Amino acid sequence: MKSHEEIYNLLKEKFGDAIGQSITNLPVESFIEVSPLKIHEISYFLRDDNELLFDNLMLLSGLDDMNDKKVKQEDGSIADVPGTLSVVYHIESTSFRHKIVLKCSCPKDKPEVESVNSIWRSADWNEREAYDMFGIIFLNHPDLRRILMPYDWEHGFPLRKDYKNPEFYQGMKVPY
Amino acid sequence: MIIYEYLSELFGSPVLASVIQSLFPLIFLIPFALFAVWLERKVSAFMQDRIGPNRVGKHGWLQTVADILKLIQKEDITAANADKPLFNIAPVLVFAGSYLAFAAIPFSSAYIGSSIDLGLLFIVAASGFVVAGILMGGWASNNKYSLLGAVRSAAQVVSYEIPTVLVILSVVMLTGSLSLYELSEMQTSSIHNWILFGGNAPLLQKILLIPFMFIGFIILYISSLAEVNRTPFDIPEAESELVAGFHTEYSGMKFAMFFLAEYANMFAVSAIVSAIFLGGYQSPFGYLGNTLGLTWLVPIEQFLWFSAKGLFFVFVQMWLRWTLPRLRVDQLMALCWKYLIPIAFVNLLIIGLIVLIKI
Amino acid sequence: MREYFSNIWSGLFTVLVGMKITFKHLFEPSVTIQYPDEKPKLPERARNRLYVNMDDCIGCDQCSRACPVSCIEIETVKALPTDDLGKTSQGKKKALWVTKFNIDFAKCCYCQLCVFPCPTECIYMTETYEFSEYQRDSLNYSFVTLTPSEIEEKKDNFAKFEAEKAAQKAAAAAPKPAQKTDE
Amino acid sequence: MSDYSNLKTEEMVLNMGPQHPSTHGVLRLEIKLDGELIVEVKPHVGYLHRCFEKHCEAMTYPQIVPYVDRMDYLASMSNELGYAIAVERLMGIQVPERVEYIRVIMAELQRIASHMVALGTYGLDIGAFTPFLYLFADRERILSIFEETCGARLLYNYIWVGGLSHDLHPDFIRKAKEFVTYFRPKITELNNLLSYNKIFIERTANVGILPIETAINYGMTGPNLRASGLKWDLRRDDPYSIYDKFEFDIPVGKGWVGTLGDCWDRYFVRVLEMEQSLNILDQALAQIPDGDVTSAIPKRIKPAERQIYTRVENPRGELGYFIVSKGGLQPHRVKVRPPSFISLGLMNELCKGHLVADVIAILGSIDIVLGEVDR
Repeated sequence: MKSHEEIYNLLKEKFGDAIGQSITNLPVESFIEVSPLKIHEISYFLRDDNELLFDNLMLLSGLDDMNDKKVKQEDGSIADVPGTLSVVYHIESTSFRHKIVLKCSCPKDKPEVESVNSIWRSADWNEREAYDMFGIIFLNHPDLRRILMPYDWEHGFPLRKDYKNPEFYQGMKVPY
Repeated sequence: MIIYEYLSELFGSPVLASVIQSLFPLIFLIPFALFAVWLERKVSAFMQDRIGPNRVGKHGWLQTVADILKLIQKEDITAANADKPLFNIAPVLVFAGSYLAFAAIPFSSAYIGSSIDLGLLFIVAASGFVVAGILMGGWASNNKYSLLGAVRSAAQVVSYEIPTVLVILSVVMLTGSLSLYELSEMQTSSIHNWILFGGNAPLLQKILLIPFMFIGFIILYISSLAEVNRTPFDIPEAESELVAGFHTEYSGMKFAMFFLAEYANMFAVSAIVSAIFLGGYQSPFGYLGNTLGLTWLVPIEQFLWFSAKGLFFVFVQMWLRWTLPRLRVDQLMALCWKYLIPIAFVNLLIIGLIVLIKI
Repeated sequence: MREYFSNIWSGLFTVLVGMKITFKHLFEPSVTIQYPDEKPKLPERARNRLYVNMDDCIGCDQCSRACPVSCIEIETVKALPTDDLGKTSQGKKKALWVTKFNIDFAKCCYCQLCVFPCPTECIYMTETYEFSEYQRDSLNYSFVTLTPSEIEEKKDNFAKFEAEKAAQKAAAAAPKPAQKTDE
Repeated sequence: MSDYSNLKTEEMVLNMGPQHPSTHGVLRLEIKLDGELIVEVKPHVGYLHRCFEKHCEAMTYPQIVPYVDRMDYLASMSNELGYAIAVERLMGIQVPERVEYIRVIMAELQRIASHMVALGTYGLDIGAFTPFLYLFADRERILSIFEETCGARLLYNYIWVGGLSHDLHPDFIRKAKEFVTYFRPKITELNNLLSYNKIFIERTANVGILPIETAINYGMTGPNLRASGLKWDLRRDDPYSIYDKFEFDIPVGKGWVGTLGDCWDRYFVRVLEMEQSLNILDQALAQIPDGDVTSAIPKRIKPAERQIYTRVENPRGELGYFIVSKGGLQPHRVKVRPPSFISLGLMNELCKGHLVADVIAILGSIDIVLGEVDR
């Protein structure tokens, strides 16, 4: 059984820059920020390290951080800086009973996160769902298709905060 | 027999007599099928703490009539890519196959469709008809589920004919006859003359025979269940896997034909089982007609006994259906080839020895 | 070899055990309720069709806001100071004409969330559960007691009242800037 | 001798569902067959997608409760319990003891009801029709008990954030106790009729074997995981509500009639769990204290900006709610971890090399509810 800080320190020592800050000031749940392109490596370590053995991915969820900003540029015009999309990993160890939350954020215009499908197979459908709902691209995922939405859905990713309902879907008015 | 002779005299032509006589089972069969469908629903309902059909007629006994009326009125749908001629012939063939079996079944001493000497063999052969029909229907439907069901059915029915024939063989060794009429006549007068209890053999032989006859009886009953595709052997139409198996695509009257054939088959195999082992149309106690001196009453009594025995086995089939889960296709084959056939062989051998010893 | 015979034995035995159970059930009374002929008695808390007692409704819109599927539509018009709307049965004074109170039972999910916040307990679940219709529109129930002409009247009255008030206000306010410009 | 060399064999694609008698709802399985042997199973889901997570973003916290009911519609009480606990932890609400007791009683009754459907439909899948109706008739008793207390039979909206919508009906305790004594012998009857039936054992033993490592790696939880031999029950291992006050066993699969983690184990673990739930009910019904059930319901649910993941042991496994609040009346994001969704991802792994009939056996044994898979 390891505490959040211990795990954080262990990770920080091993991966250095790939590990962001550990956010623990929240009253209910702390999490560790992780670089999205290193998540595979880190997960691999988390699962197979003898002291950690995080063998169960409880939940992988996409998240729109809703931090789009409007920034005034030098010439006075206002430009939209797209916010970030996040993937939150809740993992636990069935043998040591410790849990940890990882969060990796990627910019909205290039939402790419490494897939952890090969480490925890339960990530397979969860990643497909995150792709389906947020358009997060999971690199090296073997079968990244839509899962809950129709395969021919062309109107974007519905759980993004800037999603607009389409007026027509396959010639049918929405709402009917 | 008597009826046939009477009819030949009446019309003066044995051909015409045969044709007319061949319609008799139909008169029995259609009300029976209606009744059996109703019975099946009622039995299942009572076993499951339900009420069952009770809206049409008293206790819902007209329900099946209403259902048939509905089926007749329904549009006759043939799937677009089905092989139409085969698709249309299949239900007829299936029904013809099961109707064919009735030709050799002795309903009473006065009536048997055709008292051929090879009656038992004829019935076993006639069930091949049904397989052809089912295969045809499954193939012609151009539906994967139907095809799987049909292929399963063919394998199943053909396999289960072997234990059936082996058991029949053991009976034939004892009685020396393949004619169901003769078999029935042999088991006359009393319950201890039933082949299940050793038939007409001498006492000691009978005692030796009884356990093996029982084993034979159980094997025959199990394989007859499989031949008519009833649970636990209903894999050709396993509704939880194959939707409805070979008759998935059928509707309306064609579906009703399959349905009718199924219930006709149920009665046919029950009748055969009772004719082989349980005295056929013979009463276990003797006849009221004989005691009263009314000889014309005897055939009627015989017919009633025959129907009662048949119905009892039909009821057991329903009872089993609403109790048991379904076997898987490979387990079905394993049951046949690993259990029923070896046991039937050994049983055959032992019965043969007992008969041979002639104590 | 032993397994072979134990298989046969367990096969036959368990089948017979099962048959015994189903046979016993053959003679047990059925549990079916013959629905249209005999109807089960609903418990007092049963949640079925909503009813609104308009005499008590004060038009506070709380039920509509609590509804998770937005099936309640309420529109109100303010009463004039001269109007007397009466009181609810609990003695609250009404101040709004309810000109529209529609519940669309095609949408309603019978969660009862609208019942709890009602201050006058005028919306509640009744025992009616058979109200299917052939047209989806006929499931849209209107509970308003006012006739359409009355609604028009109330709306007109209020508009006139507002206009008068605005005119008064304008009249009261108009001279001031004028005075200012004078100065 | 005929020449068979020019005979061609090919794999057949069998489309099972969305309309099929035993896909437990609108699930489509694309099965690649070699004869009757399965080469690959591809589940297609989403036919029942009702945008739960999108809806939540526009709902206030109490309004989400009726939506939560509709996810796993066979275990609505358990869903509500999980959601209520999640929001309560998010806001730091302590609920009265009576509420906790009632919640546990409701959740355990619901577990029994849900397992009844699972076991009954499993029998149906295998071809035994009768146990299904016996179990459904008994389930009606539970639903009637629920209906008396909260007014609905299936979608209760009973467990609210911070409390309950109603107090127990005065008859509740008596009826629940009656049910517990009534139902114990019924489990034996079910076992005799179905569980120990040779044909049933043949159909389910050694079919769809799930080794423990695979099970954990695929995120299996609940009875499916326990059937593979891991003693893992959130009521014990991540306690919530007042489950630590009760004595109960956690049944695990032992490979009773076949291999550890086969379909029969998954089935039988559920049977044993029903017995344990009855034990919990016995204790809870005896100890239930008096009190007010609505006192802790907050007038306004507006958590501060924070996030939480809470999980409860649903009849189908670990049901988790990941709630992110940005401080408004509405949650920023509610993500559900539906146990059926995760379990269904395993279908291909379990089915490979089995027969068509086994797909049904396996699908039934992992016990999915499509309402929860698609949300």
